[in-house]
Amino acid sequence: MTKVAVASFDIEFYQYLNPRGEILGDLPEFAKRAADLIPLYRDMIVTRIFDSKAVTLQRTGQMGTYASSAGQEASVVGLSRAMHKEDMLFPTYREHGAYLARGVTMTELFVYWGGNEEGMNFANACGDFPVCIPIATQVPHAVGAAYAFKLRGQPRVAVPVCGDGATSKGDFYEGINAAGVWNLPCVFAVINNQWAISQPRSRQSACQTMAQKAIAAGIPGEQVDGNDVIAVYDRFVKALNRARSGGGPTLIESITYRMSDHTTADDAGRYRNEQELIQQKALDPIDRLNTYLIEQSVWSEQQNQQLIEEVTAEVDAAANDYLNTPRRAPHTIFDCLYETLPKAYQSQAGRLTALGDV
Amino acid sequence: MTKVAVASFDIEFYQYLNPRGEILGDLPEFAKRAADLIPLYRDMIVTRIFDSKAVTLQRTGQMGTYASSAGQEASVVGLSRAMHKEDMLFPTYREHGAYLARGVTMTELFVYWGGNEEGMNFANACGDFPVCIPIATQVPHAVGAAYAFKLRGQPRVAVPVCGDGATSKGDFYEGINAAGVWNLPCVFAVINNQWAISQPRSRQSACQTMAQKAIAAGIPGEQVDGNDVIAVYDRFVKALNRARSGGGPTLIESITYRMSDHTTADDAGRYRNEQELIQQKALDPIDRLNTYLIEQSVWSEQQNQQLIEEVTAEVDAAANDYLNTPRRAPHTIFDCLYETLPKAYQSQAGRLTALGDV
Amino acid sequence: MAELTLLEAVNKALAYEMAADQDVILLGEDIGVNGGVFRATDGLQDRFGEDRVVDTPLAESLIAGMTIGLAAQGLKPVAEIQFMGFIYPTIDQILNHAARLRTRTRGRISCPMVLRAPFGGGIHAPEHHSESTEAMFAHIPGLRVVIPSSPARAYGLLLAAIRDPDPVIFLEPKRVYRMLKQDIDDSGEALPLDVCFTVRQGTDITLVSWGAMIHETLQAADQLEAEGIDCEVIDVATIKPLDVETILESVQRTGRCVIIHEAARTAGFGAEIAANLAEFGLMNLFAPVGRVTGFDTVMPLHLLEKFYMPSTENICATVRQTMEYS
Amino acid sequence: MAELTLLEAVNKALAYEMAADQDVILLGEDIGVNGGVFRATDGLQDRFGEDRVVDTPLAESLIAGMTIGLAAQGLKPVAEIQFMGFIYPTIDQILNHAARLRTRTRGRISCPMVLRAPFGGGIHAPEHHSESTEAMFAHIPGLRVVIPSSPARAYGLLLAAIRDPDPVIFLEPKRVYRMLKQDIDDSGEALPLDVCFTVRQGTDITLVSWGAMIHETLQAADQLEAEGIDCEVIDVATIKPLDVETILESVQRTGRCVIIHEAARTAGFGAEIAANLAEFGLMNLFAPVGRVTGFDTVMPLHLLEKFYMPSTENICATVRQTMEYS
Ligand SMILES: Cc1ncc(C[n+]2csc(CCOP(=O)(O)OP(=O)(O)O)c2C)c(N)n1
Ligand SMILES: Cc1ncc(C[n+]2csc(CCOP(=O)(O)OP(=O)(O)O)c2C)c(N)n1
Ligand SMILES: [Mg+2]
Ligand SMILES: [Mg+2]
Repeated sequence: MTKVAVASFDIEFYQYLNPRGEILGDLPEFAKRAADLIPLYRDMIVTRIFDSKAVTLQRTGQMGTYASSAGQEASVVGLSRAMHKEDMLFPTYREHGAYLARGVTMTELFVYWGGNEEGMNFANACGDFPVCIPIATQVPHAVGAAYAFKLRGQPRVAVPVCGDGATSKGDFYEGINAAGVWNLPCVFAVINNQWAISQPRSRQSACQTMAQKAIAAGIPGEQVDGNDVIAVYDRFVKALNRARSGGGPTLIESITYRMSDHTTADDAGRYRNEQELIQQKALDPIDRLNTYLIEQSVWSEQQNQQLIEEVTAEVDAAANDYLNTPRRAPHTIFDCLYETLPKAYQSQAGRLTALGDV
Repeated sequence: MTKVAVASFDIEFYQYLNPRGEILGDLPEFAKRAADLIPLYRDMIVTRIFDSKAVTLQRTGQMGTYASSAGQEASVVGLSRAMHKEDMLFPTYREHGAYLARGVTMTELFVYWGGNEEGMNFANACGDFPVCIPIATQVPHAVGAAYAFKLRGQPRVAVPVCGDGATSKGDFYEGINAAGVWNLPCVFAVINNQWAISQPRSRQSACQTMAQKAIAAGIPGEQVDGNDVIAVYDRFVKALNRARSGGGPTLIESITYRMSDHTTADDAGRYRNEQELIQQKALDPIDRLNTYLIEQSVWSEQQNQQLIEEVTAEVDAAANDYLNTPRRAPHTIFDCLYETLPKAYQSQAGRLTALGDV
Repeated sequence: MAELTLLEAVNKALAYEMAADQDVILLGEDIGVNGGVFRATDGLQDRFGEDRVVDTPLAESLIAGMTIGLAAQGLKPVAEIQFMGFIYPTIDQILNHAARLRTRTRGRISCPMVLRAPFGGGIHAPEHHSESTEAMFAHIPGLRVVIPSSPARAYGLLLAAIRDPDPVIFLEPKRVYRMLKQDIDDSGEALPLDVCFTVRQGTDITLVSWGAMIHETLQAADQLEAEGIDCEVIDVATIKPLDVETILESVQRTGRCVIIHEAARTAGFGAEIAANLAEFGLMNLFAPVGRVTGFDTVMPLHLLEKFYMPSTENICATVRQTMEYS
Repeated sequence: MAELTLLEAVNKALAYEMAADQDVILLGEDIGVNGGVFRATDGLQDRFGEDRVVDTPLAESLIAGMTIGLAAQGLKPVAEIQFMGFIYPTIDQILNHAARLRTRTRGRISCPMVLRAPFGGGIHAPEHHSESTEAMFAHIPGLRVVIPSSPARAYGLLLAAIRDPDPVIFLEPKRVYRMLKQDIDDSGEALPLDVCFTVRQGTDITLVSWGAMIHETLQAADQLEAEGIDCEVIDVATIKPLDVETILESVQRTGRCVIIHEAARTAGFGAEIAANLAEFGLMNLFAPVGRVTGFDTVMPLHLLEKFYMPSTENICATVRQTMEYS
């Protein structure tokens, strides 16, 4: 019998900053001056405070169901800051921090989660896709956009974001596979926060790593410590640059943790061990960078307090703007249905117009 | 920076009988006596002659569109003969030889391809699934059946068969992934015949091997020479036994070649190089085993001729039975719609009943 | 007898049948330890084990497809799709396989499965969580599509659906999940499929609805009674196959009909009912057949949701108009 | 002017618009070197290159989803689904995204795409290759659903569909692909969407149909003329949004209507038309609105296919019945 190994693969894991805030080996150029990391730190603080405000708004009946990203800040900030402005994000419902980093306003996000589509009509020239709720369906959109970038010779990259749960869906797989076929400028982010509502990572797939899903598509896949913003940023920059210069797609699994309930409509206490949460808090991405920055003497407890107050004020102001945003008139549900409302539906629209502003 | 390899994988390729009909290394037990391979050889001959009759019937206007399996006989015969009777096959539209090996009659297959559902009502107690035309949709069916086998503690295995094209579909991936999660008794056969209608293997996926799709699901995957019936049979027996005894799923990519047009409605001349076909003919699974059997003096040219005549007669007889099968009466399209036809549809059915036998 | 919500009634029906029939098995996303996002399967995994209350990977086409495989093996799988907004990847499996497995094999393999999904608006849910697209399923030959409107009907119809030898799409109006309680005897008694239920008798006009809208419709009937309009109200319950006779018989008496559903108007299931009246009841009609429905728009996010959905007021207005013909 | 089949007309329209507009791009399975399994895209890859005539992997949800991504980037993608039987995995993308991208972003991102698919029976194709499920798409808010019945209409409507700024499902009656030829001036002139075409004027009864069934309907009209029944025939062409006015206007004159479609009867699009008549045309109707449709069964394999599909004879019979009312 002939038995030959015809293909071999390794999945690598990347980390710069360990959970104790210690640096492992050489830092990449952008992170060499510790002070240069403060903007990333700020983004993570913004994300966490935004999340906590949103949860409060929901709990007090002032907003709809909301999905907090607490614990995942390094993953969302790292990947979005690594992107160029012309790149394009295809997020889920949990990458608030990525939207904010890309120019979407807090008020817009509140407005959306407050039940008004207007929040996805980004005013700041951000061309990113809207929040995607049907899991993994945005992956093929990103593949289409990436195809368009390539066709037009634009140096742009499409970045669809998925959860660990999303990797079980056909659309995820069809998308990565097609990106491989055409060698498209796509970087697939799998934010593995260990849970898909009540289902732990182990029940989504028998694979050892989510990164190895890439092997099925014949594209590079790797794992990064998703609570280490330096590693996330660095690996995404490298993958984005490769994609932008014709090197094709990459899949990056960012290992992090969902510290909150799945959404405000969920109670993780029903299925999740409290102990696990406590263990994971020791890996907190914000604490980790904070420790390092203080250790490097480019940051202080006092500055931290000040930052928190400043951002809290900013978030509160945005929340106020949101709460003062006028409701849309009922008839506006016909506004953007088609470019021009077909005659067949005009009388229906008319009935709502008759209601006026309600 | 820490960069550690957290997972490593190899894909192996298996072959016993090379294209020149020479044995490579030790043969597995079942193949040690060359004469014992004659039944497998016969099955392959049956498959090829059945195919050629079916194509003739179609070309002469006596049957509907048909998908020949010429060239793939070792793959379909090897996998189906490796299965136990209680195992369950979930084929595509091209595994005629597998059905025949499992007790479906030639007449039944002609009847089905002749445009009559009755052909999928297998009389010989074969519980296999019917032909599946929507690509890869049968994979989740097999997963469900395998779940049932496991739940009931039955020593049975579900065997979905897919083409290389099918590996691009979400259902394929969702299925293999779920089989991994539950460690189900499933053996996934990917018959890589290098083409999906006009699309070559290279345009379905950038992966080096189809076998590595298994890595995404965390299940074992391997490649076998799909024109070597000894290797196909052997690898399937091993995977089936493992699955049957609780060892979980396997994906086996069987590398072969579609020697015919995609179907009788297709013209491969539009997209396929004649040269490729000629090269592939040198790898023919039937010639290969024939050479070996003759070399081993357990088979002769004369026996071969006799076998061909015998099988041709058998196939012709089945074709005659098919051609003499009475048409179903029109009203029978309501027969198996529900177990009991709901009242709402009885008047519709009545209109056809009024037509009588047409 | 216990006072149960629709949600509890679903849970009880599932539990009853799982205890009675070893072949009943549940599968879906988050239905096990979490008991389903609405708690429809609460406690069932504890009681019947992980093997029979199966948390699946996040993959709806897989769920539908493996349900077919389970059913073909003689099990009676009841799959849950978490929200109807995520049911669309199952249509391929439902239409191309579940609904025709019996036909395709001439009766050799059948598909006794139930696909449950919460549907409809009115609970201020996020995007994609509030639609009603039952009409798409009602068009698929070989299926049953069943929609309970109350706890009692949920209990009895779900039992019937599980016991039915053919595939059933079972759509639960999530707005009614906790809206009201009814006394239900957990006796395992099923209600008949394939028939409409006349939930209020009347002589002036026939109102036809299903699911959550039955409640607006009954409210409208109460209101209209005060105005001297006596409404008959029919809960279609099984929209496919449609018990058109009950509707025709009623309209023969009343001469008037208004159909109410939450789904978008165009090609909604109301059209099928109206078409039947236009074909088989025309000569009895004194007035146009009104349809009070959702708009032909995307279901808006929750701030405007209530303007999308038919209201008691809308129903009353249409009924009044219909009564003006004589 | 050239004599073209419907298939050639599709090919010409695609070629015209690809030459005129760099943003038009085609994608689908086997559409490139093979020119499509029906040859609708024959020669286009040679002419416009592999980048603009894209053979995709075998994955329909991907095709629909990436078409949305392409459209959102301002391209005008025309995707082909090889047969309507394989269109179901696209419904999720079409319903949850394509049809509402504009709404969801309040106009920021639009989705000018066309999804083409051959549909319908009558060519003795294998299983799953002959269904007509246009009604399911017609129920989806935000979509257009367009069905040409002739070469000229295919040419003009496909151009209009590609130029339309919103998503269009374009269903091609494959039985008509090579059935007849028409003189077509390849001038790039589009036909209007959202309107019905009256293809035969008559005074006694209005026959409403679309797609391949237009041909049986016209044949029936010819036959009935000999019997002294003067039929008006309307080709709906765009079933969503529906030009109900043209139909109402006609029925106002004739007082009678029969609707003909190949799809299964229940919740087929004929129901929507009949429902409109029951609501807005009731007072003009002399006779029940007939529907001549496919049965509520699975489309049978080809030996019995012709019994499934409405025939000229069926149409004539229903029309005669309808004429008996006075
Ligand atoms: C297709 C689909 N099915 C089900 C759901 C309901 N649902 C919302 S979030 C979620 C879990 C997603 O898990 P994951 O992908 O890991 O993302 P995470 O929520 O952890 O960020 C589910 C099942 C959905 N939104 N879409
Ligand atoms: C979902 C779906 N899409 C498209 C088709 C049309 N089609 C039939 S066979 C085929 C190619 C299949 O290729 P492969 O899986 O390699 O199997 P092979 O025909 O080579 O045996 C296609 C595209 C189909 N049957 N189902
Ligand atoms: Mg997750
Ligand atoms: Mg193939």
